[in-house]
Amino acid sequence: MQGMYETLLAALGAERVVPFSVGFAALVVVFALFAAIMGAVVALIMVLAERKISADIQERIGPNRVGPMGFFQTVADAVKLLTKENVLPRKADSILHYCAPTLVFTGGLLPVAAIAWSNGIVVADLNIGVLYVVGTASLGVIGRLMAGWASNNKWSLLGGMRAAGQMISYEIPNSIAILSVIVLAGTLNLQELSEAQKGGIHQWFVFRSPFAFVACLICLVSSLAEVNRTPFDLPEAESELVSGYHTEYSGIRWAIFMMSEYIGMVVVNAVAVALFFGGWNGGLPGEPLLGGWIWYLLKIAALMYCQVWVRFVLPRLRIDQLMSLCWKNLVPLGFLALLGASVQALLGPTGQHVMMVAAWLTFGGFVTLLFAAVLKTRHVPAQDGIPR
Amino acid sequence: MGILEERFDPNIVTTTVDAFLDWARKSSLWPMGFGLACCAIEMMATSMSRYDLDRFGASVFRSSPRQSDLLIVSGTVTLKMASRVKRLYDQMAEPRYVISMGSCANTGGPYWEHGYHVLKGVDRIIPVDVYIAGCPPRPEALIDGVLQLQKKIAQQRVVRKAV
Amino acid sequence: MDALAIATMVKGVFGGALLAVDQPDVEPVAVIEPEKVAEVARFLRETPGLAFDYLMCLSGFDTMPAEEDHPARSTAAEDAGAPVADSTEPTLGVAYHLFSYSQRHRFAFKAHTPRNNPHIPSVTQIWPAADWHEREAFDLFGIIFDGHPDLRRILLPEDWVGHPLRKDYAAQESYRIGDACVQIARGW
Amino acid sequence: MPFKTEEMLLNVGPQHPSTHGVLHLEVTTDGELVTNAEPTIGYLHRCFEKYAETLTYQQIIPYTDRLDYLSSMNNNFGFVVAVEKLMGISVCERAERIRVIMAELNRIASHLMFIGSFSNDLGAMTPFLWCFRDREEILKIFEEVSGARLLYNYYRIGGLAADLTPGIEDRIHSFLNQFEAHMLELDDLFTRNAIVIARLKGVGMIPRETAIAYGLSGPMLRASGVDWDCRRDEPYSIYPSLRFEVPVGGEKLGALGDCYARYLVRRAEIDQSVSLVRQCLTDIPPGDVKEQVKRNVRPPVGEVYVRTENPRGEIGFYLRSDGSTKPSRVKVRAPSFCNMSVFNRISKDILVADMIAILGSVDIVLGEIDR
Repeated sequence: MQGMYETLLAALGAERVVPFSVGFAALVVVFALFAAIMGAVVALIMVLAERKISADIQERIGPNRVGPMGFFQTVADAVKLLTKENVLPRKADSILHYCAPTLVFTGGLLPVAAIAWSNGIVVADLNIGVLYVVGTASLGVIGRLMAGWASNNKWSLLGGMRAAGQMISYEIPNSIAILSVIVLAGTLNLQELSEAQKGGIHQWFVFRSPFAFVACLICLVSSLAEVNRTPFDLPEAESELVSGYHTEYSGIRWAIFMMSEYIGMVVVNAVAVALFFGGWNGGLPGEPLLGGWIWYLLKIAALMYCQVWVRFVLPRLRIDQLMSLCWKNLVPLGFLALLGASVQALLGPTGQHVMMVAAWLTFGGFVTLLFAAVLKTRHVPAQDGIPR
Repeated sequence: MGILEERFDPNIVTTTVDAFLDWARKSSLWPMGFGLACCAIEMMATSMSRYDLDRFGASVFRSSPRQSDLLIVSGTVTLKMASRVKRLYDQMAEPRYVISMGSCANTGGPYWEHGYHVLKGVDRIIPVDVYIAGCPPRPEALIDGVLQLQKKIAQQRVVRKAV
Repeated sequence: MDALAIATMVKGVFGGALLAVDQPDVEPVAVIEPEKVAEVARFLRETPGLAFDYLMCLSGFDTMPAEEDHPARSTAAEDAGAPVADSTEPTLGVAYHLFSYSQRHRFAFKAHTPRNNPHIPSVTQIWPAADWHEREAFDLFGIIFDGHPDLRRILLPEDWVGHPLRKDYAAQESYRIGDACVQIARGW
Repeated sequence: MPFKTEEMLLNVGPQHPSTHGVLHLEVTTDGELVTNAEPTIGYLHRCFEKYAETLTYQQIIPYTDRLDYLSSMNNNFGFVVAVEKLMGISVCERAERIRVIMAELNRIASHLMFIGSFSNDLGAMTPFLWCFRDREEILKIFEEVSGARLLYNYYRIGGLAADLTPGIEDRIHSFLNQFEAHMLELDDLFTRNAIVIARLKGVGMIPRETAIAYGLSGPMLRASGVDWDCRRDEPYSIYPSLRFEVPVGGEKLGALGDCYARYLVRRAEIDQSVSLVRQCLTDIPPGDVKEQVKRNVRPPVGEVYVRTENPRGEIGFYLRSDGSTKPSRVKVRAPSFCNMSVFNRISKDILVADMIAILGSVDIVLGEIDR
């Protein structure tokens, strides 16, 4: 079934030692484990990156004592959390309380399997890839609701309810936005989506259709909400709900929640990159330089930087504003984008070219607006005497 | 650590494991976002731009006691508050450490003599690892307190038997 | 309007209920019969020319001299029927400081009440601001404000013994915190 | 099928990230909807008023620092003004000027702390750190003149503890210049942020009559449209000789009495304080600011109620003197105490997030609520 596995098995000369099916299964397990470990490592790096970026925004230094430039800070955090006591509140539902973090983590990791990191590097090359990613990613909702319910804590309960309401609501604009690209590409396979955007930056869907551009914005906003990040961090709103659904979790279980959040960020950004920003393509015609996965990771990192940036700039929305943003703004807009994209999919080559121009115009307009807003802000240059 | 805790004789493996775990614990002291009075303002100042407690990895202020390692008792503990402080300490997960910040938390401070409603030292209800003098202590003093606590943690025995 | 003129006005309406005016040259403070406090307050609040809409401060006080000068006298020994305005006998008191945003004038009055049975009508209905102030005066002095909707301790815990700002207050020996019992009086 | 909901009792505090100390709110909620929020205070009752009766007037000053520990200079100011009125003495112009400079700088520091913690309540983390960055500069100035970072004990009855250090005027000037620029940045980040406005507009409305009836003061009162400032309307010290505007909520500064108006009033007060400090800094007359009265003051028998304008509102000192070196009664009318008493009234039928925003906009300091 999979080119990548067959090639690898052939290269190892494995058919001569074990039957093909066994070797295949073993390789799948190895890759799955690799993905899981990668997830954990990405989470560690992301936490450190977030602390460093936030320190930069807030005019601090950030961790710098543990290892060179504080590089091992998150390692220390992880080891400490591993050896920290696991608290189970009295009267809590012990089974649900134990299961919840695992379920959230599973929901975070499962989508990683379908993500096409590069041309040929994918754990499971599913033909329903996007559907699978969207479906499994929402498994986390159940885990969070379980955590909120099982903790026997009212803050947790409120947080769990908020998580459920918010994540389920934002699935809808997110899915519609994804659909708009699916209509254009005609495939659900993440590998094929990347293939479809080959041939340079102008082939990326975000620059190919104004509707995809709108869908991209919707997707980025709702993916922020999907992973509970500011300004949509209501389920764990620190100043309101103490820590939300994971208030009663300590030690490694809590760490699992945190890791899932960061893996979730990777996943939503990976999907956004695959759909809108050319996947593992380098932006130039021809094969990507240095291997597609570098480009893929770079693009994910860029989107993640934006997410961290947004987190440390914006305050939090209120629950009713969150809902009205979703149902009254994003969903209708998403449907418009889907409608437009569907029409575009029916157009001939000339129509596609017109749409591409329209997309660039939309992009240009957006960037102009952005710069106008930036120019209005009054940046203060550093002066002597006051340390910045 | 559960069943492994304080089980083993000291040897090259267990001492190394202990050193590693102690390193992790001391490098990642997450305080609880728990302010009582004036000292809390200095505690905040310590974690802010100029003093930046985050350099030592000790500025992830968690608002839930379950996830925090360090209780900085920053301010006057009154009798009405004392039971709550004790409960917060009880809610924290092991390993947990306590810094008594400022004279009020140490002894009742300026409210020692006639303060009928002031607890004369937080160590009467919970164990304290490090005392910091001052009213309020300067941020440098708090940083020093954290460093002293790190020194103390570095000598902890985790999997080795207690002496 | 001048505070003395307001005092005269109050005197004109309530007559003998205004017992005296303290320190008329510096900052006049009218002394009111405790039973009449609520009525006087309502008059001050609702008379158009006075319109005291803002209760700046409501403070309890104790006129007993400080402990080191005069050893604490037992409250039980005091005569319940002693004349209130008589400053020789220590009393509890409440001082009201008023201000009017529309008229831009201020006025102060106070009422004395016996130490062993301190009762004063509540002014919460007139100024909602008095709610917490009266609870505080009850908490710290034990003055009972008749007609207060929710007269509980506000600063000290519910199970506290005594009213600390009375001059003859002796702190309780110890206080229970969960399972522990901590000493209060004299630290160590 | 009929849908049945049940009310839930939530205990916010005494340890909660948004209570700014040790406040306890008993909140009844119906899901996300707050139906009642009853504050319980007293967790920081440090017996100040009892203490004041056992100390001489000069000794009380450091304890007033610890009332509203975010604006210690202003507390000192209020207390010494009250004692000076009780004694009927006046202070030399140089001392008064320095007093006003320090009080206004402390007002800025206190409002910065408000903006920071308020933004934190709304979920924005960065303004908090930016505000503290500038606050540290003010603390540096305070440290230079008084030797302390937070609790200064700088004012004395009849003067000040110490004179200005040489060259500090220039440092204050250069700080103010940099600070004003930083405030513009903060406006971009926070004041005009669309989410901030959406979260705060129309939330926690306090009508004018309610504000007066509950005895609100300071920015809380002015946000509700009452044009009153003790510094201008019941002047003390050298405020009559200074020019400044009193920001009042209304057309220019948000709707009447909502959280955004309260924020904007404080934000505007920062600018006014900057201008006041600048005015005071120009040609400070020479003179001896050290105390001109003897250490153990003995005010005459009498009582006095003096109110001054703190960052949080009017701080009132009710002093009763029996002619000895110690006051017979010191009652503090704490602005936060009165401002907080309206909380229960305005926090009905709102969302949990709104309750937190309202609590933040009241800007409480538990040190002076509980004393």
